Amino acid sequence: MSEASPAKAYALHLGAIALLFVLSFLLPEYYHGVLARIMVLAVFAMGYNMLFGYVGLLSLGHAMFFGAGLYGAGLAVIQLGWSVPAAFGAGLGCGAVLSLIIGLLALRTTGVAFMIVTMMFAQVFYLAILYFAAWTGGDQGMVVPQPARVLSFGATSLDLTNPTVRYICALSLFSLVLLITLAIVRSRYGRVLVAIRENEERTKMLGYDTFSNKLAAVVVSGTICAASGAAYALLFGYVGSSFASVQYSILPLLWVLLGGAATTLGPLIGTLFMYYVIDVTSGYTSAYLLIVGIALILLVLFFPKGILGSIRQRWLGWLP
Amino acid sequence: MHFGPHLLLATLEGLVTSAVLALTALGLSLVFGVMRVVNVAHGEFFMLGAVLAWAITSAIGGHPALGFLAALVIAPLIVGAVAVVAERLVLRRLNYNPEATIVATIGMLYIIQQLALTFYGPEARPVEPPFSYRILLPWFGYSGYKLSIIAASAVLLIATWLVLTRTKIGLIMRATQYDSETAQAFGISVGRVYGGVFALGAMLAAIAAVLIVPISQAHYLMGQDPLLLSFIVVIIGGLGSLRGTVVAAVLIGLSDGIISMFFSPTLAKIIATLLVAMVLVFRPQGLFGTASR
Amino acid sequence: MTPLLTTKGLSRNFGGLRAVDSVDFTLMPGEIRAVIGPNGAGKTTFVSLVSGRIRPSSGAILFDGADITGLPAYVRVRQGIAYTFQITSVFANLSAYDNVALPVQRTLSDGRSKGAVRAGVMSALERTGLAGRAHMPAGQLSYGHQRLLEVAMGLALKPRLLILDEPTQGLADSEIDNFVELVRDIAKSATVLLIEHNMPVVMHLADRITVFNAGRILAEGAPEAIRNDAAVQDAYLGTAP
Amino acid sequence: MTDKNGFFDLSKTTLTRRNALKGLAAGAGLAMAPGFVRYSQAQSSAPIKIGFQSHRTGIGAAYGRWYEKTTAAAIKAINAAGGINGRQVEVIIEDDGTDPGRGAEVVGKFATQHKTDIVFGTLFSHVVIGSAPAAGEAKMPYFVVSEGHHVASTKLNRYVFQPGITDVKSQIQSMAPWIAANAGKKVTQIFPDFAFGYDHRDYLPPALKAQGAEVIAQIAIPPTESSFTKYFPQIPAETEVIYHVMVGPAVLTFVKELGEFYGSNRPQLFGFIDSLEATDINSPGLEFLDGSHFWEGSPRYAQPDDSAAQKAYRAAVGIDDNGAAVGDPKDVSTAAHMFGCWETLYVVKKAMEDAGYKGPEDRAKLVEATEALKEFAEGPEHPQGPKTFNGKIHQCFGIQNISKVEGGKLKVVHKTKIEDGLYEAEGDYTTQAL
Repeated sequence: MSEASPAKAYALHLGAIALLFVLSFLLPEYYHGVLARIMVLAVFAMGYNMLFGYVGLLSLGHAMFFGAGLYGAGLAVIQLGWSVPAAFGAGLGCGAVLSLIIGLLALRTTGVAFMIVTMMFAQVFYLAILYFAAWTGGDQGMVVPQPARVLSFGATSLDLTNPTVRYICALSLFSLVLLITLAIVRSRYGRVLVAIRENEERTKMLGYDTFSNKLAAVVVSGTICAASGAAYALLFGYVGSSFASVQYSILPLLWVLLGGAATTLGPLIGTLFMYYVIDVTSGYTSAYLLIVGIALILLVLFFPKGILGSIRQRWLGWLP
Repeated sequence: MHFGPHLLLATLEGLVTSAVLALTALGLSLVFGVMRVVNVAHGEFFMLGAVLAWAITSAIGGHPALGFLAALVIAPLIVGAVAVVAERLVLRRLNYNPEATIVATIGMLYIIQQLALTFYGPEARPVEPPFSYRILLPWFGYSGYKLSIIAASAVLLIATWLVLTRTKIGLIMRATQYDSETAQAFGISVGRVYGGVFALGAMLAAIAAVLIVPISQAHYLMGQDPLLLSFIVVIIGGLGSLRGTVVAAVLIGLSDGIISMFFSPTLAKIIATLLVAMVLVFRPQGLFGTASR
Repeated sequence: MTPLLTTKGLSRNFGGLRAVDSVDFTLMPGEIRAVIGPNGAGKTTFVSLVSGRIRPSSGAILFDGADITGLPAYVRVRQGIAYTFQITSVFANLSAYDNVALPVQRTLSDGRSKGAVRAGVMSALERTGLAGRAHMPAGQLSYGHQRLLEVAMGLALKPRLLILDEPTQGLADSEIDNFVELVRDIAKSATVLLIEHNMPVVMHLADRITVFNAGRILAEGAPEAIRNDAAVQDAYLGTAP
Repeated sequence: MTDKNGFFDLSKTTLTRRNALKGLAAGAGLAMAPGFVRYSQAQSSAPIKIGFQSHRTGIGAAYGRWYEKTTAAAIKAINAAGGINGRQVEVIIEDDGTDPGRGAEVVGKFATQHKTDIVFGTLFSHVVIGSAPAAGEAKMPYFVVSEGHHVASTKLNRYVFQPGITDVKSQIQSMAPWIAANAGKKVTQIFPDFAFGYDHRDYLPPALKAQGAEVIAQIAIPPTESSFTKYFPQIPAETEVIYHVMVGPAVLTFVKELGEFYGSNRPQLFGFIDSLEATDINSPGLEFLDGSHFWEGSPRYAQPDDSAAQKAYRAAVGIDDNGAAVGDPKDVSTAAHMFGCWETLYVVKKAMEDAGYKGPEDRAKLVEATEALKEFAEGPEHPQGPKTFNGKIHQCFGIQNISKVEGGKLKVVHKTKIEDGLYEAEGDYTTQAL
């Protein structure tokens, strides 16, 4: 947060992006595919972190923003036959509009009421997907047809179902959002957001319109989550209501807490960690939820600031 | 069916829902009111109560009422014990920090759910009602047991209310809720009160589950809906307000029954959820609560 | 000359209690005004009404001739009413630098250059003697330094009216002397409204003194006059321990 | 309480990865024995790997367990008879949590980490639809046992097949003649308010109309509902048949409340057994179903006229005459659907043999060989009955059973013909590129 070591922070983030790029050539096929998916989901977590980590607003309804991107992009392709970039834009637009509306309403509440209100709006969104099954495919969801998932630039076209293309697309989105997050966090606006988290009343008395600042944060957060959802629909070809269910509102919270709230790279680390905990333990026992549950409890007991948060606290104070 | 009888039926159904909801939500409300802990695992305590009721009734056999009564006593005790252990091992060490306890109770949710799946299984299993008397109305038949749930719940709610307002335990709990530091200064063991409240909250959920399980089977995923509804009831009713919780439960239960008369059910749920959300947005302190935080 | 701040019939009820009871108050530009009174007299409620942290039950507030009664707190801050809290409420997890940067970055008219923020922050920190501790988390500063940081944040807002709510509470005597100097310095560029219990400080600093009791203005005048006012003595002696 | 989910069974089942590895090691030991086989055979005798996408957790867990049991039995039988193309078959199980997102990840894991030859076994529609893109992109043949209409709708892709169980559209269509002729002409439908229910909502009315009967009311109930009485007043008084499909754990409540509502004076009841799979028909509260009728894919209870193949199949899977696990009468199977796992695996065996399948490089050939299949004769490989297969829409069509609840058992009273369930193809997968 402070003025110190901007160079170090940027170097670290560019290094992380470079590492992910190099990994695309080195990783075995399976991990290559997994990492592409994780990068997309990590964007979801980064969007969540924007609001939860930096502004301190705990939402239990972010699945609706992911869902807005997912369905906005998916329906644009399936029902309207839009091209991939246009559909991605539609997904972002849906997320931005929805988050603006939700922000205007939900930000009238605070604390536990904010949690519950966001959860209820997300539930309405989820039920609406089921209700309009004729367009959305209801609980079964829909497949985005493989031939439509092509990114064309004039004569050349990129097949988004190709693993390498998909990895690069996922990495591009991830990098972009990571750098945006870093820029916001280091900006004056980021400083205001943290001030609101620390003491909203005091921030008001410094002349800040905290409502507008929080609203902007909800929109940024919701739009980032929608970007993740839109990318998920276009890169992985499935649009389904389970992604808008309560479970997918809790997941980004867990990823962020695991990786470290209010750390820029924490969401990626948390998503990665959680994926592999499930992937590995489910190979040994069908009772992997037990292990996830125990892991969560141990985490809050012994590493309440998450992986990166604990590292920052103990060793690397300059981590953004 | 004509409108009148239809409305009567919807009201009866709504009241059964309300009765169970009031008990479950009261448990959640107590825990939140006194401890300021949002217990996401509350629905799993509910589920655990139902699953244990199945286990106890099938172990005892004989007349269904025998097993049921045993379950009504034993299941809440076991669930309460589980809650005490969870409180000691986890929540207390977290110092009841609001955010940390949310994550921890999500962890508990996963653990309890998985243990139920592992040891109880994925099937829905029925428990026989203690008696099966069908009340024959001119237009339709209705389960006598369902009506008894409403009565049982009312009795339990009144009992809880008496304990909270007329006994020393209740006084201690209210004192702790009002100001835990001062309570400590007056020699109240806040830790013990918290343990007791957490157990009591879980036990209320378990009792509600034992009551409902003869009409809706035990299943390892049954905890989610009561959890969401209880949250809504607690918030609408105003945090920590017993009367508000009960009134909100009746309101939500009845509206659930009656709105479904007029709209397609999914649409009815959308409308009901949206309405409740709007109440929260424009009256964050709940319908009956004083300022909440 | 237009008064900087005027209140007309300003009242605020908490339940049945009238914490502030139809107060008519006027403050001229450039003044250092002290507000004194026994505990529970309504001083903090009064300045909270002025700063916009709480809404009045009735009455009006005029700032520089304009009615600001309906404006939210943050707008009043932007118009030049700064408030420093009675209970220290700096951002404990942020560095002292960031604490001051928050008000500075908002008041900058050019708003763009990083150098401007830096210069603004450092000048406010230097005025309060905290420049050497710029990168310490505010929560790790000593209590006296936190009070000074609070003032630095108020200063950085470039206020026309600076409200200081019991600024010397909990400070050591040596710190108090520096503090008095600081307030005099501030008063060159801003009007100061000071709630204070420490009588020597009040007598030393204030141009005029307003005495509150039971939500009303009991007396108002120059320090000497107040010192000799029988009613004031009654109020104080009646409640003093 | 017994261990129903197989958590501690893990070491006992023959299907876990660890045991498969043990088997591999033993095989390798044999291969190295002097003079036993030449090394070139080591490659071709490596087992064929089938990735089993199983619902071990989540809402589908009750089915997942029985799908695993049936699959284990079929693989045991296939391996005992010499495997496929002379190679043993190994099954690798991954849990998809009955979640489409995880389902797609699991298909990816099979394709790129386990490098299985095919993926198999998914039941729940949303998981199938969620996983299909991953299968198509990996060019991984994906054999589902879901009974959904999604495969035959040709909205998925060329790599997805459903050759072991008739789809729900066909099932519904073939029920209509019997309902109209035997149960009644005025039908009220009660179905869950999600996709599985919509198939019934959309396909039954035209099918009944063709038989001179009609649907007079359709009542959709949200899948999360746990109490149903409040919907019953919407059932018109002139209803002759209540056609009910209630998937989910709340079905017992549904039946019990229907009983309380109507008492003995009820309309005819016709339902899909999906609701009561893995549930004892003699559970308290289900007495009300006595005398009502159900669709069954494969009969749960042993019938007097069971073929030898059916008897052998039941013995192999380990279910008794009441359709419960041998030795545990309370552990009721999902008999109406799980036969599909058995039959699908035999279709895979046949197609692999037709294609001369050697390894993943032959997957396209396997797809074409499967599409070339026309019919499956009743027998040990297809104990449920004969089937035809439409290679253009990747869907099989078989006979259906209508069973009556009588004396606490389900007794088959009617078997439909394959022709009853045939419909116009909605598309053609074979035109898609491989």
